[in-house]
Amino acid sequence: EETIRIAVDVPYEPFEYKAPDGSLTGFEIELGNAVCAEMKVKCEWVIQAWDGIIPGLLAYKYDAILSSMSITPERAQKVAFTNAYYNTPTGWFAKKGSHFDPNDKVAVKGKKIGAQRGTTQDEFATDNLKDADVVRYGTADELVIDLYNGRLDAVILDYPVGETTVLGGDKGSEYELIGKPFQLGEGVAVALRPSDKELVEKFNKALDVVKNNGVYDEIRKKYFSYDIKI
Amino acid sequence: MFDSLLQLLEQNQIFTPETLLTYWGGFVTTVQLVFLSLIIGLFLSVPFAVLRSLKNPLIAWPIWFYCYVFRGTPLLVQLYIIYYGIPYIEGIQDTFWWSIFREPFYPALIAFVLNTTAYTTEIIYGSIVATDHGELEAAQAYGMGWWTRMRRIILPAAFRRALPAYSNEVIFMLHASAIASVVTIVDLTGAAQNVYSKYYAPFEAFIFVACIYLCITFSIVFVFKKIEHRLLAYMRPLNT
Amino acid sequence: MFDFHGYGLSIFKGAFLTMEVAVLSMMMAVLLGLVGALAKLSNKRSLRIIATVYTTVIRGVPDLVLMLLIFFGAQIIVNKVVIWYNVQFGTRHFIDIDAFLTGVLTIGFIFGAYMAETFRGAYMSVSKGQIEAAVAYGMSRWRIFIRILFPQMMRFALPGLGNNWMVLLKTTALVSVIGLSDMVRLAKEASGAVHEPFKFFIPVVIVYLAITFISEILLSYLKRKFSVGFVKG
Amino acid sequence: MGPDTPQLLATNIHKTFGSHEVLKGLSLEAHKGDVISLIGSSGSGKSTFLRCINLLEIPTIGELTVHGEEIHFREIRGERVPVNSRQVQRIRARLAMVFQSFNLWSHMTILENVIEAPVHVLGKNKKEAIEQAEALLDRVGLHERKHYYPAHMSGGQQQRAAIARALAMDPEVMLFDEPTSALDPELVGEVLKVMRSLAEEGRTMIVVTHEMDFARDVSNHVMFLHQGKIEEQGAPAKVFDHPDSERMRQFLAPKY
Amino acid sequence: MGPDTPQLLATNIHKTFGSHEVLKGLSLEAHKGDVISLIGSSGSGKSTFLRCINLLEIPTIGELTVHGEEIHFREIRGERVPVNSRQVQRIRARLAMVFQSFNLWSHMTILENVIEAPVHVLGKNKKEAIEQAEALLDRVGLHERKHYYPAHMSGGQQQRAAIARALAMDPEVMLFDEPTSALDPELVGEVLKVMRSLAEEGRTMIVVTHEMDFARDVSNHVMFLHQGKIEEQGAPAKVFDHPDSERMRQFLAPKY
Ligand SMILES: Nc1ncnc2c1ncn2[C@@H]1O[C@H](COP(=O)(O)OP(=O)(O)OP(=O)(O)O)[C@@H](O)[C@H]1O
Ligand SMILES: Nc1ncnc2c1ncn2[C@@H]1O[C@H](COP(=O)(O)OP(=O)(O)OP(=O)(O)O)[C@@H](O)[C@H]1O
Ligand SMILES: [Mg+2]
Ligand SMILES: [Mg+2]
Repeated sequence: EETIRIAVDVPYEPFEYKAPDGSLTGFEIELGNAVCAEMKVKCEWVIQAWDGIIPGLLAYKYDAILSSMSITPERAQKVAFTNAYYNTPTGWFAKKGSHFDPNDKVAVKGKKIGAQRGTTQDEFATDNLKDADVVRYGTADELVIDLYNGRLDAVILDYPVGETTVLGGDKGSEYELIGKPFQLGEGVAVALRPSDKELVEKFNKALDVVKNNGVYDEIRKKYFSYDIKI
Repeated sequence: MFDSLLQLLEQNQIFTPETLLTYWGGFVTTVQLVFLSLIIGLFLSVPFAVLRSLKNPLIAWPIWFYCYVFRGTPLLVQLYIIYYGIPYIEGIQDTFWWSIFREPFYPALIAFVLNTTAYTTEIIYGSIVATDHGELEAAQAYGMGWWTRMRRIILPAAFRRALPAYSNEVIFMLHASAIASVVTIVDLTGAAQNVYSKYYAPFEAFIFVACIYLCITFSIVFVFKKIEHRLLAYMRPLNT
Repeated sequence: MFDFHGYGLSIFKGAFLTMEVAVLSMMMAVLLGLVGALAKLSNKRSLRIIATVYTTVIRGVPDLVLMLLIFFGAQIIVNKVVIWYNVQFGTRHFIDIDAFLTGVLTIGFIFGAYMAETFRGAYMSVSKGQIEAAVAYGMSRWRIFIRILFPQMMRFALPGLGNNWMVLLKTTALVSVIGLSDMVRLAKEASGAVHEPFKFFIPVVIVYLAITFISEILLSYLKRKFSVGFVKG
Repeated sequence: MGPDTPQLLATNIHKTFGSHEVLKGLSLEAHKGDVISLIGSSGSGKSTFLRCINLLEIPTIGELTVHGEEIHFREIRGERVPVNSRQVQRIRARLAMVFQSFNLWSHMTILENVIEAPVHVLGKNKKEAIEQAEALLDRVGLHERKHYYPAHMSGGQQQRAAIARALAMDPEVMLFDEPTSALDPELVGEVLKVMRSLAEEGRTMIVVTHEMDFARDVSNHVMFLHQGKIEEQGAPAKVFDHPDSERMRQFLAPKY
Repeated sequence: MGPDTPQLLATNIHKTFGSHEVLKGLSLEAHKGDVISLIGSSGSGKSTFLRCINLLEIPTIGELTVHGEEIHFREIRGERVPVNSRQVQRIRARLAMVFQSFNLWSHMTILENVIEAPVHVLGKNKKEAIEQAEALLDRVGLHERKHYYPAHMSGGQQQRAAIARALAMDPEVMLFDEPTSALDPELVGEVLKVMRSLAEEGRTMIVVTHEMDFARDVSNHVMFLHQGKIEEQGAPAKVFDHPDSERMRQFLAPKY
């Protein structure tokens, strides 16, 4: 039986994280396992820090990355993406009563807006709110603390992440979602080496099957109350 | 030469004038942060080292403890605690201090100063206690008071001996400053990360900053070499 | 406050990896540092140049970049060779470069450059007459080093060496980018999982402070040992 | 300070290193213009005695009065320390010392060594100090070498620089620890001439020396130390020509 | 090595420090049993010459032959270095040196200092080396002090330890740089007696000294250095009693 090694950077709740006993769980882990079962291969999860995740793939440390990696043209030059398997909506969060409006070009001027570095949200804010001061953080948690501390006027986050961290945090009741969640980017896909063309096909096929036979929805329901399938 | 450089800049998508500006901003921030914290750190660590060399346990122990804690814990943790801890100071958000500490620059500077002071104190203190006993006695015998002795004999000799170790500390600080980007400061590393996340070109983005860091290090090493050449003339044979 | 949600144990396990990497790379760094310092002070120009390039370039490049470069760079080179071999002979081999070893070697290699500077400074502080006497009695370079130079220079090297060790200890966290789960990495995983970014600083800081405390004791022992025969200034 | 107050009065000085008693009750009285030679075999405690006078070593037992000021000690955790360190400092500035091992400050040039204490202890004007230092260096034949570091000089040159450094303090009392040990006979003559002229100016000197001729010719009092005790002392003529002590006779016997 | 091969042959040695020429063409020939005294004023280059013989300083110009082996040099980027460093090392082990500033190893006790080179260079058995060292330390009167560190000893004691360290090498040629400078007359006599007995055993010695009596009585050849040149040399009787050079006459003139 063939073995495929899949890299994942933890924790990124609820997509992938470690239980206290050390075992991996999360939406992507379960999805990955289902896809592997469909492909009839054995999957081995490799934990890898984000900074080295693409070099490690290219260096044959593992064969696939299944770690909420959004499709971008720049990444696509280095790795081969499968079809997207989810896309979460993005949301703006700010203090209740702050009347923050990301679409008001004048009011946004000079405001401090937090984003997670390197995400599609970061890119979106940088490109669309040129007059605002976009402040970048390594993790969503740090971003939320600074929002709570008053260093930030608003944050733009993956909606599910924002829901758990901003609204679910200890001062969550003072904050709110601004407007409606909206879709950004092309979604998240499995990244593979460009030379492994057959494997890309194999993943695409298995993903299609899983998406359509109900397995995907079953897993999704465990983690999200709304659809993220793409 | 200049034309071909421009051409090169035009051809690639990464090193646009815009990203170069980002790098320049990062460079300025890094240099400011590192330079300021080293200068302040040096000014603080000299008295600390001197006080620690007094054999008074009431003074020496607290300084030892300070060095122990700040050398013993990661700079990242110190930075986090200061940056995220300041807003928890009761009422600070209503004073003018908040306008200062709201910006990440000053918390980072404080963390860096505290950190480098601990390391530098250790170096200078070590150098002070290694002073040649005979030379010290000569200073005593000529009626130099404690302070004159420190200022004229012990410290000048100690500084000279400490130079190579201190050059390490300067370079450590330069590298350590990269973590400023975790508290949202766009220093050199922060700039590289921004460029990286925008273009996802790790090689270009990071190799480029690595080169800038290398250049800064070269300058530091060069400056130290010059200082050594001047100050350590007495250790060198005459014929070179 | 001290509820670690069950992650405490795994973090303390990570502490062992941290210690292992730190101690092994420190040994390598000291060795490289001694060699580097001697080379820098040697009267052979070629040695001086090599050592100067080593200490300047290695200290110049950010550690993270070096780590990635060495680990993945080496792996890519190995892979190229292996793939070529596989194509030639129709086999399917794969050689995996060991992350632990690479981590130790890389950190040792980086800190060797810092150690070299520290030792060079210490070496220069040893009074020249001491070495001359050894030279005059026909001792070989190696003998001089072992019997005279090393015991005397350590006195001057210890403060810098202690600092380097403290910095090295924290640099070990770098091994997480090449896939090792050290203490810091595990703490980050745990804090991300429970959304409390600071809580897991506590065990990490405790471990670091404990290691530092042991190091201070060891260092003060070494200070006493290497100050024998010297009148304190 | 009356005319008869001794410049230097050491009474019953004892010094113990570990369990080894090096000085076993020495006393010394020096008046203005006195030149006292300390002679004795190697290890008899001459340097230690000189260092005790300067308080570089604190006597385990014994009293010390310099320029009429008594130095008070107190015990801190079993260690004897002077009560008033400012007093000690002030006194030391008036007692210049030439060390047996020179102890030049190695990171300073010779000239810097010589002007250091006058400028930073006596508060002399720097320009004046340099002028005076150059004159002194000229006198000991080191003028050309004034910008050399100690490490680049011969033993004798270092010793002469150390002497110049002491003279630059213009002290009332001088403590010399074998000031001519590294010098050739000619220079020994030169230096002794300088010392003689200092004596004639009325300065007080305590000189540890192995030059019996100097001790005989220049000093007005000779003390012979043996194993930490004063075995014999008195006017040079008496000590050298009619020593009471057997040990002293042996010490003086011609050697080869 | 024939009976007439000189143990030591230095020809036309020059040494320049920076722009300062310290040695200006010195030559020296020492046969087995020769005792050569180097005298001269401070800074004339005596120590430097001795150090050149031991190759602690590399002569800028000049040849050196020790025990019949010529030492070859080569230029590396304007710097002269010996071709064969192993040869130099081997030769040095047979030339023991006493330094003007003693240079005892400060992290070792006196006993350890004395046995260090015999054990680690000559490969002597440690127990034997200790026995021999104790005998030597006894001979220079330091037996009780054998476990002291140099920093805890008087100048004269250090100098005697340095002499013992040199003697422990049992060398064919000995280089002494003012070996009695820190000693009292009595010990000077002792040490000179030791040196005389070494000469009688047929060892070769080059001695830098300010003790004219020793130079006259013990050595069979005296060289008077002046400003890096040999101003006068020959048998002691000739040099001391009928010097040709004006400078030498002046050097010897009585001083006070
Ligand atoms: N390392 C050095 N660098 C530069 N100049 C030096 C060095 N060593 C010695 N000299 C110079 O060389 C000259 C000769 O020095 P040397 O030590 O040989 O004198 P010496 O004859 O031994 O004198 P002394 O009797 O005082 O010991 C002196 O003028 C000294 O300044
Ligand atoms: N710091 C010290 N610790 C222990 N013992 C010491 C110390 N300094 C000196 N001594 C011992 O004290 C004794 C006297 O030493 P001192 O230096 O006074 O002798 P000295 O008369 O000056 O001899 P020399 O003529 O050789 O210089 C010596 O036996 C020496 O071993
Ligand atoms: Mg003495
Ligand atoms: Mg000399």
